[in-house]
Amino acid sequence: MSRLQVEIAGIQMKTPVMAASGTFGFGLEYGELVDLNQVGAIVVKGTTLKPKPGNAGRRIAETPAGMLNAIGLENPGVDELVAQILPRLAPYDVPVIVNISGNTAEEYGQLASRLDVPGIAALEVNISCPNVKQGGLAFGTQCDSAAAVVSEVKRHSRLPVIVKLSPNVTDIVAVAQAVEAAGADAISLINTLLGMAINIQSRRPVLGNIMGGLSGPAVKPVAVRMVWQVARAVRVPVIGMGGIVTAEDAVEFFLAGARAVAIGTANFVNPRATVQVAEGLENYLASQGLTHISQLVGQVILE
Amino acid sequence: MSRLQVEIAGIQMKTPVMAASGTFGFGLEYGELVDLNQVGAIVVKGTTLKPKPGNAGRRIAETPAGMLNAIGLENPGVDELVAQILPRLAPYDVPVIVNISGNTAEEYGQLASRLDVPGIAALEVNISCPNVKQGGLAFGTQCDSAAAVVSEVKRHSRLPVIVKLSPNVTDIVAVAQAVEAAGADAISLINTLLGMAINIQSRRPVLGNIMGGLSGPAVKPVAVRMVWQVARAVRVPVIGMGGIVTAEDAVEFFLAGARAVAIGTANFVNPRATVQVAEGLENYLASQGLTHISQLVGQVILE
Amino acid sequence: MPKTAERMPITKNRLIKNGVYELSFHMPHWAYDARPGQFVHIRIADSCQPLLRRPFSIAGTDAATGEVSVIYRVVGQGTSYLTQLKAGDFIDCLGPLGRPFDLECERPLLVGGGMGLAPLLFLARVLCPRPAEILMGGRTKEELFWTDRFATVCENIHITTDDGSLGQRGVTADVLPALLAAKQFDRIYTCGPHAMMQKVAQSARQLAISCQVSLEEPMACGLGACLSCTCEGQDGKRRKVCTDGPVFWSWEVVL
Amino acid sequence: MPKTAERMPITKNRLIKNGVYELSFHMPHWAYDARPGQFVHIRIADSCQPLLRRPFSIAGTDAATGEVSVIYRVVGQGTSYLTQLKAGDFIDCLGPLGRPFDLECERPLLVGGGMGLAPLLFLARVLCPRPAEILMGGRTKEELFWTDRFATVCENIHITTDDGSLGQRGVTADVLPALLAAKQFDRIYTCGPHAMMQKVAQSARQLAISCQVSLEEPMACGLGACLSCTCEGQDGKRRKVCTDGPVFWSWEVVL
Ligand SMILES: Cc1cc2nc3c(=O)[nH]c(=O)nc-3n(C[C@H](O)[C@H](O)[C@H](O)COP(=O)(O)OP(=O)(O)OC[C@H]3O[C@@H](n4cnc5c(N)ncnc54)[C@H](O)[C@@H]3O)c2cc1C
Ligand SMILES: Cc1cc2nc3c(=O)[nH]c(=O)nc-3n(C[C@H](O)[C@H](O)[C@H](O)COP(=O)(O)OP(=O)(O)OC[C@H]3O[C@@H](n4cnc5c(N)ncnc54)[C@H](O)[C@@H]3O)c2cc1C
Ligand SMILES: Cc1cc2nc3c(=O)[nH]c(=O)nc-3n(C[C@H](O)[C@H](O)[C@H](O)COP(=O)(O)O)c2cc1C
Ligand SMILES: Cc1cc2nc3c(=O)[nH]c(=O)nc-3n(C[C@H](O)[C@H](O)[C@H](O)COP(=O)(O)O)c2cc1C
Ligand code: FES
Ligand code: FES
Repeated sequence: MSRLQVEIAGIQMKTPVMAASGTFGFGLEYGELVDLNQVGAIVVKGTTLKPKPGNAGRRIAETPAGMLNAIGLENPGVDELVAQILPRLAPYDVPVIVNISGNTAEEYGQLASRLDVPGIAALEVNISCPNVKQGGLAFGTQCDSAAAVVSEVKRHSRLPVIVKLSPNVTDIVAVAQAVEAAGADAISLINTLLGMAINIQSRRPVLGNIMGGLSGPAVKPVAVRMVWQVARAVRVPVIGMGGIVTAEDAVEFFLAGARAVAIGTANFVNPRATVQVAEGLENYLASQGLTHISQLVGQVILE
Repeated sequence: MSRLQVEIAGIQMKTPVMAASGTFGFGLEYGELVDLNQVGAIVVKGTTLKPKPGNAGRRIAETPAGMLNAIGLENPGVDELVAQILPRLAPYDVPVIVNISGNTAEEYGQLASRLDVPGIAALEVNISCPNVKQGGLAFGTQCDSAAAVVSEVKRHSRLPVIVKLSPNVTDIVAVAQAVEAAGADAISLINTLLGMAINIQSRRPVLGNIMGGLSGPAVKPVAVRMVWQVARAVRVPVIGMGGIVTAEDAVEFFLAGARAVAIGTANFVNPRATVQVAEGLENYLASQGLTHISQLVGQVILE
Repeated sequence: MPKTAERMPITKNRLIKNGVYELSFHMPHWAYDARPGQFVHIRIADSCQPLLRRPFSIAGTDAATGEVSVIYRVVGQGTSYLTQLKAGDFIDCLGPLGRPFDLECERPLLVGGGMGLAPLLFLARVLCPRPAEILMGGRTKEELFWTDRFATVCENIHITTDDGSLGQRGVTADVLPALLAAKQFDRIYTCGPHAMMQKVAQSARQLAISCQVSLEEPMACGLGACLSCTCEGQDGKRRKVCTDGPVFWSWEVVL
Repeated sequence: MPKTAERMPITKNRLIKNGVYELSFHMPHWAYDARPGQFVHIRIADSCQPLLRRPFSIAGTDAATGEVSVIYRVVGQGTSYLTQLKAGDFIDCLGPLGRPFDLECERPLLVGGGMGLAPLLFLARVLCPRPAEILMGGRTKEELFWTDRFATVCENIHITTDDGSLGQRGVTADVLPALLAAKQFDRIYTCGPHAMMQKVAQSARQLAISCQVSLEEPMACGLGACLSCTCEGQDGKRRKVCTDGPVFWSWEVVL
């Protein structure tokens, strides 16, 4: 699939179709169903300094063409990731990207230092998780705090740094430009939209955490719009995601300016989505007489 | 249906189920299909000082469980509204609310003065339309400009003033509190989420205006979340909307704190949606042994 | 002719040819009331996928059986779903909607292509026994399965295909001038691809023959409320295709 | 026992009783491999409405015909859609998933209620010819259409109903102590309402009988990747119901 081979901020990928953080575990969980060597890159579950139990109560709810989640960053912590999990991914020929979350800019820096180990292709800095009390979303909605986190991570890491933006902001371009100026090597978006559902029988929020993050096809128009706005405004590569189910969906993101895409919620519906979207892209390129995916990037015609 | 009778900021409504601006025309278009006397209130299409032709090119696109629109506030202007349209609504026993949009705070004031005529129950100040270049969304995303528009309208009108908020903001509560402080008598939300779709055959944006507003069931979780956040933070009544199709959907909004709801996109699918949702609410209240809709308002249980 | 939105029993839904289906449902009022040029707005699914209704021209009515028919081509999600319905299922239709064709003429010419032939079929039936003629264009012979249906209601059928597999090779615009020169038509009705209608309207204007065009725009409400479907009027004012149209006099709108 | 996600032909989908259906599909590998306690994760619609798969316990397999069956109750959108499928249609299933019941016992007691009886039915079949007994509880007689099915695979069936319309009036917990005192069970398996499983696990602990519980949590992936479905472990660590379970030893998890 050389039509699909790309390099994003120094990360070499066989296809530009990645698995989005939190939706593909550590990749291994999907090993029986997908050839992991054919996935563009695996972004593993959001990792924190200490192990986190995540949120109590119900964690997901289905919504029209989407879902809400409030996992709350349950994860075994960076030490277990490095000691136990990364070695199991080593046999695979696939870039592993670690998604990190902290409560303070310093914690992000500490995570970055701790992850200066072999077997990691890049860091994805999650400044946009809506499901934790401190940090997370708060960083991602303010330009200065977002930039501070990015500088701190850059200072502590030699790896490419992808910064993942929150869509829950007035001006996504301003945040993108701020993290670019702070040294981001790539920008990924969108994380989930903050939402809520109420069970009208029990009169309680469906989710234990009251609010959760909306993902899936429902959010695609918002994601395409933000990718388009950001890709025009920054020089670093943009990784687009939000509601991608089919190769056609992915093409929209490339036309809007994404240099790679990630599949999130669709992995739950179709465990082979990452690989099948790549196959579909290959066919689309052939049908359009194109020789490389880069020929689509940002090619939306605006008159 | 006395269980459903409500008063919102002085507007007397037979049911708390309104028709949302831009989705019900001037009401008259639905006259053959719905008994307009049974609709809680009709919020007419966004009105500007001068007639507006709206946007060129394709104006709607369907998306998963939603739609994008970029009508661009096509409307005959306030003079024709007052001279030609309002008199035709006079025979109906239904509150008519006029949704207004201006390019400057002064224009909003002028519109308010011009609408000091009989036959109007309230003004809805649209500071959140994503489909026009000037004004619109820009006002709604900044607390100070939002407040300035509201003060200006209040200064020129004796009618109750509902302020309609944009969901495309980082902090919806801050905007809500700003417009409340500036004198809003009620707050309605949400307007549409800014989105985009690209035709992968033509490689052009599906909408003539490139971006458009996302509405319909897809946005419901975001709407419920914002209504909940705002209703806890302001004292004025909140009118909730965004993706309501059924009475069950509406109940979620009441539990979240809305004192009335509005039906938008669902009118296109089911022209009788406003009346049928009211009927469904009546049944739900009966099934729960409740005697008035107000017993639901804000009753979500948070432990 | 009041509009209604109701669940109606399907009496037939079958493939005619190459992804084109005929769907009929039982609705005696409409079978009696509906006029050529009007359309129905069909709800595809009870769920919100797809969300919006889909507009289809009425292709015929049968006052005796109370049936109303549309002919549709499968182009996307909504029309694919439609094919799964069977006789006996119910379908939620809103209609009859829109301004019908004006019937005041003696010697009409109908010019159509693609699914634009559906409303013209209903029109031709109602124009009977006036000596209507039809000029239809298609890419290939396969697209023109319509000929049988028009045979019983038109005096003459003129055909063009891009590949010459049926009738004259070329497009309708190639044949139109000669046709208009040869006969004294007092009305042209056209429905089909935009470029075709543009040319037809132009020819009509040159010969001062009154002409009606039937337009298509994406629609949400179908009732004149949402302004999704507006097109530009010659007077600079916009028109709603769903209620001011879909049938317009060619001089009313900018094509 | 590798997991697969494939489109499989439905061989049967029929109403058993009051909104409860039995769905079978052809999947010889699973019919051979699947173990009691495991579940399948079914994609309901090709569209994204409803979006997520739905988990159902395997209620039986037939190695001879290659069929795998689930028994489901219609509770919401997904299960309503499921009822519309017919023999011959295809269904996208992911499975077999999850940790099965441990079968190392001599004299098992099964305690179930509601749809929790589905995995126990498969379990009882596989436990044969061991002398299994089952205690089942329901609101009314109508809910306990299961008796016929268990009759052939259990030595004894004990029944409680809330209204006394079948078996003893009351709930399973009322009968359990006497039953456990009367016989020397060396294993209890339980699946059903949470309160029921809590009581069963408590009784088992008191009598030091090993006990397995089968839990339910909303699931997205079913593969241990998304962490939607975790529950609290007795050791303070969380467990994934989809892969660490759904079957747990009662001492592993906080009920
Ligand atoms: C007044 C009118 C009469 C029509 N009569 C017929 C007819 O008799 N037979 C027939 O086959 N088709 C007819 N069409 C076109 C028909 O409505 C579309 O083909 C159909 O809506 C496509 O739906 P889809 O979900 O399969 O396609 P998709 O492409 O998935 O539809 C996506 C969206 O675009 C809209 N859309 C797509 N194509 C068109 C189009 N050509 N015109 C308007 N909206 C469109 C759909 O309604 C939907 O909202 C008519 C359209 C109009 C406006
Ligand atoms: C491991 C496991 C085995 C199961 N086995 C069976 C079985 O054999 N027979 C049977 O009838 N049911 C079984 N269930 C429950 C079944 O999955 C739900 O009834 C079903 O998902 C409801 O879907 P719905 O769309 O009809 O309901 P909705 O209420 O509309 O579903 C909304 C969402 O909530 C989830 N959900 C709703 N109820 C449950 C539930 N009880 N458990 C988990 N998620 C739920 C759905 O999956 C969906 O994502 C099992 C559940 C699990 C976790
Ligand atoms: C269950 C779940 C867990 C997620 N966990 C994380 C996470 O740990 N870190 C992160 O940056 N994003 C997380 N996300 C967001 C996704 O990576 C992705 O940005 C989002 O879901 C939008 O893409 P989609 O619509 O394709 O799912 C999670 C999403 C889901 C649904
Ligand atoms: C076609 C269309 C036109 C609209 N026009 C207006 C408008 O003129 N003024 C306004 O305040 N909101 C307008 N809206 C927003 C709706 O009033 C409503 O806030 C939004 O659609 C969310 O509700 P819904 O999901 O029920 O549609 C429009 C929405 C649609 C779909
Ligand atoms: S479709 Fe709504 S105005 Fe025409
Ligand atoms: S359902 Fe995803 S981890 Fe269990």
